Amino acid sequence: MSIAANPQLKSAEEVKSERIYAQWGLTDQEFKIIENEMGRLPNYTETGLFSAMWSEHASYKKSKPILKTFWSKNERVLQGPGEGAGILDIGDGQAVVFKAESHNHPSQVEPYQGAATGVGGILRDIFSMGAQPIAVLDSLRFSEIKNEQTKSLIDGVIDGIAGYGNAIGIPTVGGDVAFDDAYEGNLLCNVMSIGLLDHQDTIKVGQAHGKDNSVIYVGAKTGRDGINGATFASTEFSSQEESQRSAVQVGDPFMEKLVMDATIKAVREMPEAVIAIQDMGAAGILSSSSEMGEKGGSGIWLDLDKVPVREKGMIPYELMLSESQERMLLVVAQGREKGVIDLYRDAGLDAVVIGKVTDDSRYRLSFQGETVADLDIKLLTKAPSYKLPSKLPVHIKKASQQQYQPKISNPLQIIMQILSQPTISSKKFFYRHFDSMVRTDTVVKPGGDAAVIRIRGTKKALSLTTDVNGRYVYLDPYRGGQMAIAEAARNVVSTGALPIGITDCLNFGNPDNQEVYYELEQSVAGINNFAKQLNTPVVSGNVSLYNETDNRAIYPTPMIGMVGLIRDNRKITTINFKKNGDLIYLIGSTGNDFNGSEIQKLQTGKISGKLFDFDADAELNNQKLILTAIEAGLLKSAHDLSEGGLIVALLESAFETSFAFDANLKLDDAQLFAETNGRFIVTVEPEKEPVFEKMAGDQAELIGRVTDRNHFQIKTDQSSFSIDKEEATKTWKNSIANLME
Amino acid sequence: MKAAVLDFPGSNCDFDMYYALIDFGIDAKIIDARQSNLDDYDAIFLPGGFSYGDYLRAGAIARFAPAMEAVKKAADQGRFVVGICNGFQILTEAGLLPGALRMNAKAGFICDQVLLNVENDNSLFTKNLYRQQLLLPIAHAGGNYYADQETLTKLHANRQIIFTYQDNPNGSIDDIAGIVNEKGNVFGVMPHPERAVDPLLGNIDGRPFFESILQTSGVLN
Amino acid sequence: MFLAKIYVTYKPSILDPQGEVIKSALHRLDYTDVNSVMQGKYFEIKLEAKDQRTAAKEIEEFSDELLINVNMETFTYKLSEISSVEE
Amino acid sequence: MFLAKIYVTYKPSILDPQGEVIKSALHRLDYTDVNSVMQGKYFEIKLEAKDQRTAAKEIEEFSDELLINVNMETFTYKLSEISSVEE
Ligand SMILES: Nc1ncnc2c1ncn2[C@@H]1O[C@H](COP(=O)(O)OP(=O)(O)O)[C@@H](O)[C@H]1O
Ligand SMILES: [Mg+2]
Repeated sequence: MSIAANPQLKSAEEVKSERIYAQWGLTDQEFKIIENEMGRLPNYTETGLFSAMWSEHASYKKSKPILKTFWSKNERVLQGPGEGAGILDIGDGQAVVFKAESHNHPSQVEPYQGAATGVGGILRDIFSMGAQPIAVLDSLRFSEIKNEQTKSLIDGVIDGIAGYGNAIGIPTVGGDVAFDDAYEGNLLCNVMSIGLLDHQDTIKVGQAHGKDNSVIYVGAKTGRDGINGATFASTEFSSQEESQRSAVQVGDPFMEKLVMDATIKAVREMPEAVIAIQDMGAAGILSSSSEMGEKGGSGIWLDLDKVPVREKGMIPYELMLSESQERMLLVVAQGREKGVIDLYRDAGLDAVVIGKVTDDSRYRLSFQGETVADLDIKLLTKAPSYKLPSKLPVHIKKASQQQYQPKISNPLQIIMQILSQPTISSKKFFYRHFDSMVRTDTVVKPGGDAAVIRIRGTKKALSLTTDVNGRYVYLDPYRGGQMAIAEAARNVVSTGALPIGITDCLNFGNPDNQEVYYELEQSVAGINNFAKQLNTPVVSGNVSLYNETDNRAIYPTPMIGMVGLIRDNRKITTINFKKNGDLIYLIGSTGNDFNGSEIQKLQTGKISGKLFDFDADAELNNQKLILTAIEAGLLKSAHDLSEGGLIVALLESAFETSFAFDANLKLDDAQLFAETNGRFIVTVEPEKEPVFEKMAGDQAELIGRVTDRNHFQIKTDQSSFSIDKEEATKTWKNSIANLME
Repeated sequence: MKAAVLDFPGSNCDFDMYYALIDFGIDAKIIDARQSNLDDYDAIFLPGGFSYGDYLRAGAIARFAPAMEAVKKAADQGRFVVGICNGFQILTEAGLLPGALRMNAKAGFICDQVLLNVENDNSLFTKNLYRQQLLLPIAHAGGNYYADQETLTKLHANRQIIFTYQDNPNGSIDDIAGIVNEKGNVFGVMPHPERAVDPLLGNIDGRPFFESILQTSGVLN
Repeated sequence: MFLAKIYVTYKPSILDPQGEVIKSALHRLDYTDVNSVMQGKYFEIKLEAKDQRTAAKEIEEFSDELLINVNMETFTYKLSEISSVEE
Repeated sequence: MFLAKIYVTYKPSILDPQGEVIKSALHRLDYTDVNSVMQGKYFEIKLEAKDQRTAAKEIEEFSDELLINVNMETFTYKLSEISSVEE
């Protein structure tokens, strides 16, 4: 297709009179602002640029007022929100770089490529800061596994994450999965990546400085991938061939590995030449170049004829908005271009100067000898932001204040049912497809509370987890937010790590719905509240709104990705029981906390009522005790309690070992399943009993012993029973695989 | 002893192998597979990963990398050539080892630890194995070994099969996990011994493999 | 019995990373006359059906449903009747 | 310019694991009439050559050398001349 075969581009007047801008998502109000600020009508291309840059995805116009409230500064923060990824100081000149990203919609439409390109995108965010990615985690939500469609979505997402992450050679070390019909038609696929910077002085940020420095395009060629979805295709292209065309983005992990290695090498070998780097994510060349210019207080000029293309006849709109994967934009000091270009070429990659940094704060594009856009770069990148009204959701207003009281006539039977719930059962069905060991730094692999990655050449290690329970957030956004970060912290603490910071993915419904906006506002407030108490600043994140099907929103799901720091890798602790005869302690007291719990869902088919309380002080004190005890070498194992409660945590500590346990609990049967926050189970060698008990005081209660028998023996205030280990293990291990059959 | 770890575009276990070798005091270097002279090296390691994206077939494109001529030469001269995972795939594609590796019988990539039976503890690569079984990591989507009947008969007769799987994870014929060439100096194996050398990572069953190489080459005794 | 030969290719404008890498490999092997490489899938499927029309319908149905990814791929096929004993 | 359509399949004696997986999936989807599935590869390669014979020779050469693994695969192909401007 040549340019002549293109449909006639609309004139500026037609863009206005036919409201083309509205098809691209700009409101009349916004178009008026643009027209007024520019003092003329934007042309076709310019309107396209605004529509992309002013979209929620690129501008966060509806979530920004909330995001601004995140607490994101403390003594460790080297880079907070606003760049490719956040950065925390971990001592010795080293820094940890991390961020999470959602790829929900693309994964729902095309699960393999959606998930794969999600991994590719988050990795680019990390290495665009100059850091070496060292791990990936994934946080997934699906509807209940009940039909072929869900199964193929699940298979596709797993294969996509595996296909990309395994090939590029960054281990996928953890994550979380839960199943609930609230995610029907709207699965969540969030990925988090963590990178390491050995020298803090090589941090690269995406800020274009210095008049006449070069803008260099590197990586894959540009095609018509992911361009503005259906409206564009249907209004502008009607020929047979075009309706056959597809805008699905395909990931190429091989290409990305080359781009990653070369970029890290460029930063290490030519730190002064490489002034800024930004990956091309949503709205491709457009957002990367305009944001770099704006943040650096500069202007940008690009010559679109220089952009490497994969297809013929692409118009400026397409070149600018294409979301072809595995591309990066660099700003390179004038005169140093050759060295950088040669480095990429040596790796077999395209690297081309496509423009310059200017000092006039304009965003200008040339195409076939003509200027096709000339805009104030600030106007382009600073969409108006909206503070939207919010309203307490009706279901919360009307919620019963009573806690649900489970009816347990046969605890053994209920335990087996709980173990076979896909949200509770082993997630090995997922993580066995992910290479969790490549790079040979993974000390704690998937299957524990948090993953642990050692930092070679030091005694340090990083503990990594993702968590959130959407059911809790649905019942109470504020407390649910607190609990999400609390659970993440418990997981990290169980491995012996001090929580040092978080990233997030805010997965919500349509923010124009006042109840959804309320959920967003309140859950962020809850996260913020507990983040401060934990001293874990929010250094990066991502927002995914409009997760709705037929006007029904998903559970509000603010995923928390947390990083913890372990100073001495000999102190790394895992969940598994270690020795026959070790003493088992329960840390933290157990309430009658059942609204939103797995047992409520199991027994009533839904969750309801007012969410149970969150005791921040108990949470903090218990976490502190775990860390102190690990530091003192007193704990042989540690495991936090979450979904499914005490009984699930006890069993999980034994499933992957040759041990079992005897437990004698001063609780009623129902409380085996209570989901009171702030609790752990730990094991202690008998010799250390006095020291540990002295340290723990009334925070810990001796509840049993590790045995080497083939059954679990449990006694509560109401009953006494035993569970066959083999049978329980099988149920827990095979549940997801059986459902997927 | 000097060892080269080849880095093909898309290799991703090159550093893992390098660190493992260094750990045993072996003088190792990562060498770009576009280089064609490997005369200086006593042993050449083809690491795991996805050379050229594993596009077309795993190892199919990598076998034409310039370094592969030098690998052939090393193999002919009786030096050690070791292919792990993708390296094994490359060696079969290059014809330095018999047979081929197909996609796993049950589709999909598997990352796990599996028990291996030591079928031949007298090879250059297994001399130091003091046990009948090892637990080693696997991480592959295409580890399903295939050879025709004639080749298999030969492999058995010459004791070229070094490891078999206890519970076959990928459909490999005769449960084969690792083999050597007729001369015994070229070794290919799907599991990853280099991932099992550091006690901090919880598994050191890969160590005797490296110790065997050192012993054979006279560095250890 | 019927034999269907089904050819699956990418829709235009979908990136085919494999094809690109194979093309470069061919160039490195000095087959520089090669201009483009597209890698698709090929299936040979044998099925029982009461007549050619039924077979065709079934093939189109399951190709769309399972063999191809309708977001990115299209297929063509050829169908022929074969005797059941033939292998 | 020439267009080669190349079909790669496993040799008959070799079990095709992917084909088996697809067959069971089809059976699960109630396409129980399906007797056998073989999954192979399909290439469309465009190349310049002075004549059909040269093109054919080149194709056979690089298919054997690169596109297939001679231990387990075979190929067939169809060659046609196309006009160079055609995309
Ligand atoms: N999608 C996933 N990808 C990788 N690992 C996962 C995934 N889901 C769960 N896991 C791993 O399985 C283990 C148990 O997960 P989960 O039940 O969510 O733990 P917790 O309740 O302690 O947060 C963890 O080690 C986790 O990292
Ligand atoms: Mg946990």
